[in-house]
Amino acid sequence: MATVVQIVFGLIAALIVGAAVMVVTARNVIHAALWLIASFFGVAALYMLLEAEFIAVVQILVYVGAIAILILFAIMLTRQVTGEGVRQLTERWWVSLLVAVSLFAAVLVPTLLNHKGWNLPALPATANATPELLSGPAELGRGFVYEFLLQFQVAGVLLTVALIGAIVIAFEERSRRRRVLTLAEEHALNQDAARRQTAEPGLKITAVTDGE
Amino acid sequence: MTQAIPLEAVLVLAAALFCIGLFGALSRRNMVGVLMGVELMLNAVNINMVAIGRYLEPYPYVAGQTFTIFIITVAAAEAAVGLAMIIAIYRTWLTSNVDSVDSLKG
Amino acid sequence: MNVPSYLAFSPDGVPWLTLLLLSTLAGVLLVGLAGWLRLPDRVVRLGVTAWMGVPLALAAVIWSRFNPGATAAGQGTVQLVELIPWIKAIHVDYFLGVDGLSLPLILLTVVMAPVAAIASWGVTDRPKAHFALLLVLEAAMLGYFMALDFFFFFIFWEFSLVPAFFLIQSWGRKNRRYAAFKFFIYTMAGSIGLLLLFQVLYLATRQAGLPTWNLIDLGRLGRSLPVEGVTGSLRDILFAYMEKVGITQTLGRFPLLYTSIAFWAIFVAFAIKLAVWPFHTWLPDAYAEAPTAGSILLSAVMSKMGAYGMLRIMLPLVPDAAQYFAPVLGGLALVGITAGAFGALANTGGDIKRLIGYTSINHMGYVMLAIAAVAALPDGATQDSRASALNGAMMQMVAHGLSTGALFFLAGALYTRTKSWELMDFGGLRVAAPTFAGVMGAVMFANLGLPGMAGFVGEFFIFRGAWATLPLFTNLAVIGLIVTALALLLMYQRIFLGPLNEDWQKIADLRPSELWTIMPLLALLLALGVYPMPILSLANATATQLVAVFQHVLS
Amino acid sequence: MAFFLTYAWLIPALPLLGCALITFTPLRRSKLASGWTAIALMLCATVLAVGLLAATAQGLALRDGQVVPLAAAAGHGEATAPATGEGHGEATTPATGEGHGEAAPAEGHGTFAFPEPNVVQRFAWAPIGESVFAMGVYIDTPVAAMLAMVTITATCIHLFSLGYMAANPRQSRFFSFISLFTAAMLLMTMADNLLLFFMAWEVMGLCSYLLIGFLFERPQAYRAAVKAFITTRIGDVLMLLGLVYLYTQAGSLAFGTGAGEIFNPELLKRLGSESGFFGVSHATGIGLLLFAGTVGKSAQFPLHVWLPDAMEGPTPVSALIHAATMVSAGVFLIARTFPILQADNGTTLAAVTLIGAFTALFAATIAVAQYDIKRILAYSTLSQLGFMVAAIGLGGWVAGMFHLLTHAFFKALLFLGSGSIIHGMEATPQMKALHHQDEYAAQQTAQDIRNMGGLRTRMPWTFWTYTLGYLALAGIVPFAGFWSKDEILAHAFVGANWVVFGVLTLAAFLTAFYMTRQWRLVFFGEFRGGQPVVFQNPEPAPRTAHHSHADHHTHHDDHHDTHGHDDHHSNTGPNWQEHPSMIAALVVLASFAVTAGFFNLPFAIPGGHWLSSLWRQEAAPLNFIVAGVSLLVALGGIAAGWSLYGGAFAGAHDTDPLNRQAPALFRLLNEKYRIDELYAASFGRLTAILALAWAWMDHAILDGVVNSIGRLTLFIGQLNFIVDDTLLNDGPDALASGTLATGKRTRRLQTGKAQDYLSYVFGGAVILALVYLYVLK
Repeated sequence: MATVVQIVFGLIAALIVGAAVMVVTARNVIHAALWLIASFFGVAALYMLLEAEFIAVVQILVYVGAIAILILFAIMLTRQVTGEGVRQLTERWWVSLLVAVSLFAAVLVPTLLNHKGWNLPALPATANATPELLSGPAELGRGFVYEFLLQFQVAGVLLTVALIGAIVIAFEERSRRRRVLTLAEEHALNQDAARRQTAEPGLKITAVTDGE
Repeated sequence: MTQAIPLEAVLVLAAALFCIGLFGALSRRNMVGVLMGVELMLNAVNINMVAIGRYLEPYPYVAGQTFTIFIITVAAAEAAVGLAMIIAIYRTWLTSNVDSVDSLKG
Repeated sequence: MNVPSYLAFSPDGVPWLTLLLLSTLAGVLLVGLAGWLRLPDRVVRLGVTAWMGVPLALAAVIWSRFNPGATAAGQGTVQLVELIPWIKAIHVDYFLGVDGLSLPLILLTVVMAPVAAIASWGVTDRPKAHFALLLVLEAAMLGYFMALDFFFFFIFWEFSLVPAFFLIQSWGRKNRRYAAFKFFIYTMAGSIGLLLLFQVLYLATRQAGLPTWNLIDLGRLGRSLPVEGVTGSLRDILFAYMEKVGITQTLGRFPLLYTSIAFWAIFVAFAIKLAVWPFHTWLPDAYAEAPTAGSILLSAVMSKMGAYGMLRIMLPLVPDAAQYFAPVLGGLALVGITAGAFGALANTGGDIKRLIGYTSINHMGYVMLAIAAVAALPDGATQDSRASALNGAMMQMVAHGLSTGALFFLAGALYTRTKSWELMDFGGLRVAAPTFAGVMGAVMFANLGLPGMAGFVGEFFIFRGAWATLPLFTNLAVIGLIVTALALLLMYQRIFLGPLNEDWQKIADLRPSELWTIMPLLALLLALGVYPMPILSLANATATQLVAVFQHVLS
Repeated sequence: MAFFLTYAWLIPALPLLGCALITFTPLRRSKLASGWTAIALMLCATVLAVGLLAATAQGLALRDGQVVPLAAAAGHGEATAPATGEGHGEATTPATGEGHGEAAPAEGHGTFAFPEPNVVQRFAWAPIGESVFAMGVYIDTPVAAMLAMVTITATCIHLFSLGYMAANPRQSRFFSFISLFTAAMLLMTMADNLLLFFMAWEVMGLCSYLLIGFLFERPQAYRAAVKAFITTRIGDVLMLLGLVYLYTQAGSLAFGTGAGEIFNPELLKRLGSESGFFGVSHATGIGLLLFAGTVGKSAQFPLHVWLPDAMEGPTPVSALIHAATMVSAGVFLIARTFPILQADNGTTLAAVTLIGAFTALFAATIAVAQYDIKRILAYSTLSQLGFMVAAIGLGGWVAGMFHLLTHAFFKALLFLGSGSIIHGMEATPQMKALHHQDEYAAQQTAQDIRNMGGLRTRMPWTFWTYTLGYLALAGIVPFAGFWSKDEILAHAFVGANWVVFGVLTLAAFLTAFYMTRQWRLVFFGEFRGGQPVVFQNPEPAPRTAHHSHADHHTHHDDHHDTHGHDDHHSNTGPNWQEHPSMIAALVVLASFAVTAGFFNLPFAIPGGHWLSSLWRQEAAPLNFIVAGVSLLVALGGIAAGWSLYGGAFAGAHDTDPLNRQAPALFRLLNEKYRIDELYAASFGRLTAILALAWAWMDHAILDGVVNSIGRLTLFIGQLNFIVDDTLLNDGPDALASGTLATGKRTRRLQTGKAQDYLSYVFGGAVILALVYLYVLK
């Protein structure tokens, strides 16, 4: 039983890590998003393994169902999908790598060095008694309305604010919204932007707004 | 399963996920890629929450999961706002690359 | 607090000195406000000039509140005192006050500042900043003359450099950077010794039981006058501290040695400002390169800061060393007098501002001679003769401030007409500009010490006092009177006499605004030359008390 | 009478008021108004001065605001002032040795004393320590006499200037200056202490500068002005030192014999006995320093060079300042401080005599060989001043003062006469023609006596008045100069100072000789101005556009040009017209030249010894031997001059008879012994070299030191840099540039990219983690 669990855990871990690595390295952003979904599924599976079924379900609903889809939409909207031949990482990606690896090492090394036996909780005294009920949505729901009521409310407010904020930010200004650009205009605009970009790398905000 | 897998293993997995996400957030040029890296990091945190709640908390161990829910909520909000911003930035700068946006440069 | 008898608070309780100081700073704020409101430069020009009437009026009030004859406990009473503890940890007080040594110079400052402002009316490059700097400079100089706590004294001393530096550096002539840096570095370098010395004095007085920066108390200690809370003279206190620190074991147990070191630290700091001979080379550069307003304030007031420092600090604090080294000071003064005179003569074919600068060195040499004469050994000298030298020095400072300021003003006015500083470019301007020539002639004669003008009174009393103690130097110093006169006459001749230079056929005569700026100065010079009582009676009581200590052999 | 005593201070105040009115009010726009204002005020001052003289002659004095007879005043003051005893003793004791025989100073009688002051008014002027310096007026009979003389001559000269300066566009300024001058001279005369005396003295020097340089377009004029100012200032600063010395010793500068005043007998005794520097007694030191002032102001020998050059000023200036008043102020100074000079048993007075007598002869010899009418008079003035100085040095106080008064009148007369002559000469066609080429040369040519001749008939008023002045100066019997010069010679004779007597007699002979030469050449013979000896101007003035413009017009226009030349003739009538105001002045002065000698006739008749008794001094009786010698010498000089120049100079270009006989000597005299050149080559060059040396020292040495300190610092900095990069500490510049460089490097961290910032955050977190985990534990 334990071995099976360990094998399953290994597979899940491999899925999560592998998918995550692909997310950060994939040249195509769409692919990266798809790998991200895979990674989310792996995490959901891990939750199942950790006996948190509700969270697992929420994970799939929210992350895969909402966030990942949202990301895909965003990718579509920004229209820089392909990215083949275009650098996907920044110039100084090695610095980031160094930081990430050293952070990982800084966590891993003391963990490996300092552990005094693996941290396995002792079996409950009533080992073979009826297993305890797993904490389910009921306990969670009770927690939300008693213990964490305030936080729950705040989270709700936060979501509302984020919703409104997202709308405000993403909305085009009124003047622009009135006037839908024709394809020709949009093409010209892009050409212009491209020319500017070549002429003056590191485009400045003022340049574009002035140009319009 | 708590007898089969030590807590440290889960935590190391979470740390690995976090670091990968960090790398992604730090080095992807595409803003959406950055956002994805951030989501990975948040997931790593969620794993930590759930695992520690599961292993170390006494019985109904709902606190860890509750926090996870909150984090997911925040992550959703963050993703929504972040993507909105990406679109807004794209609209003005005609780019979705992070390193093109350096008006803070000294 | 138990107030000693030699301090007198404002009789009506109004902090007039603080008001005077703040009025100039308020002017700076007003200029800032004008900049914010984008008022036209013309408004700022007139406004600043008019505003300088406020310090003038306040100074007049202070003069009326001042009792010139008051003395107490062996010194002139310090009046209109404001004494508030400031930084208690190191016993710094906010301590302002005036006595006979500072009040004439305060009056001089408030009179010359508007002249400098009027001289800057032609400034077109960042005029608001220029006028603001003038006000800041006025504030610093006034603060310097009023502060009686070394802490504030030194702050104002150094702070006055900043506006002066920027005035020279931003509005000066071609070589202004060199001049500004030379001026700044020279003065800064000189005051390091002063600063260190006062740290030591503070520690020494702390050891003696009265940690203080109070210049009045330190001066009283230096002259062995009683000060509440401590016994012994400053010389003993300093020596005891040196002994405690252990320096006496290496340098020897000679109290005079330590006061001598203190003396030189003080002397060098102030001698640079006063442009005493080997430290004078910054002066022609600074005066020549500065804008007109800068030249006026530098020559009229800032050089007096050095002499005032000597009177306020050097003579009272270390009278024994001052007495010991008085012949050296006299020698330096003599060389300075000669150097200034001949330097001016060497410039009669060159730059008018350099020439005036060199005459300033010469005139300040007389002040130095007076200070040396005050301190020199009592070789048949009476207290009256020493007081005479000191009175003469005060008079000379006021007169030189007025006349040199006026000369620089007129030189600036000449420049605005001709765009030239070279004496050789002029000639015969008296034909085209008779009023200008007349006024400049009068100012020039005032400057070279014509009797009937204030400068002569100063020179006469200096010579009278100096003869009693330093007859040889006094004898030789008169060479300066002749050569300076020659240099100034040649200057006048080059500009105004002879056939009219073709280039200046249409030169404008003195405008009414310029005329009425100079006229008050000339009137003052003449009035003080004919009847010097107003200034001399201010200084006399304090001076007489100050010189009393030198009537004894001190070392 | 009380009025004259109480308001004596008005005498200098009135001319000063005139100066202020002319300078500061619209009066200055009108030549006539300003001139008459000045003259009117001068007339008032003259009335006051003469009234004051009358009051003092009656022995009236002012004590505590009350007018009292002087004897009573003396008695009144006996209780308070010890001075009165001295005053009495002088009046009663006939022991004053100056008049009688042996050289008084050498014998050290020292009993000379001033008469009691009639008016002393003082006010506190400056506080000096515990004491107070007082200023005020001090009037006794010599002062009153001086005041009368100065006001009378000054009024005449004002009057003369009204005509003489009429053509000058700056005439009102001229009046302002001479009014100021007169005020200063009067103030000096009545000063109650040496400081006030000195102040007024210097103001006179200023006026002298201004008036010599009045025609400031001419290089010669302003150069002479500077020369005069500086040369007299050399004497003045020495005098200032004398003042300071005296002040230090006496504790006061106030005239008077009371305690704490400078003529206090005890003080004088102490000054004479104690020795100061170089073993010389205080009195000698002070006396010589004060006398240096006289040497400068009265143009005595080593400092005489300025006075002839001062003739560049307008002629009334020469008359007023450089003949009658200012130059004699030097004599007045030694007369005023006579008790101090006398206090050292003769050393100082011997020096005074020496200088005076030498100058008298020296200047007379130069005058013999000059051609410029004003310069001859200038050297004559030098010579006569030498007489006065020598007289005072011999102890002949009355003689010196008497000669001062008489000389002022007749020398002013002579100068004004010469002015009138020049005025006439300039109006001749030849001079006018020359004027348009070079006005300075024209003026100099017009002053050349070789170009004159025969003016006796052309300018009768001038001729007669000039002749009176000439006779007075030559020392012919009834005229003023005879009496006063005779007294001086008598002092030398009676004192058995044979050398001095001989020198002065020779000088008197030469005086008569050169004056005859001048008089003969100017007024007799044929007019030689037709073919004049033209003055060669070494530096002709540049021709301005304005001037050449004026050349195309009539002479009228020329009067309005601003090139200032005083001597321009304004009327276009016939030549040789004499202006009424000029004639009036000449006549008044001529009358004094004739009669001034009668004020102190050496006879015991009513009115004889009037000045001596007025001044309470011993009267010198007439010494017939001396009088005879004096007259003989004068007549001899006249005869020699008349015979030598009787037939000479048929034309202007002829050679001077003296030149024919002793060319080398004549040349030397004509070039004034080349003293100017000597001074220029010695002192002038020395001053220039010193100026350059000091300038060089500033630039090369002191700035060099400063700069090399800077360079040394730099070198040490570089050494540091080489030894150790990290010790790079090359002054604030290096610090600043280092900061800047660091900033530039650091600035690159600030990429503006959010990701970079984030990596810093996490990099920092890693480092912190490591620190906490492994370093801090």
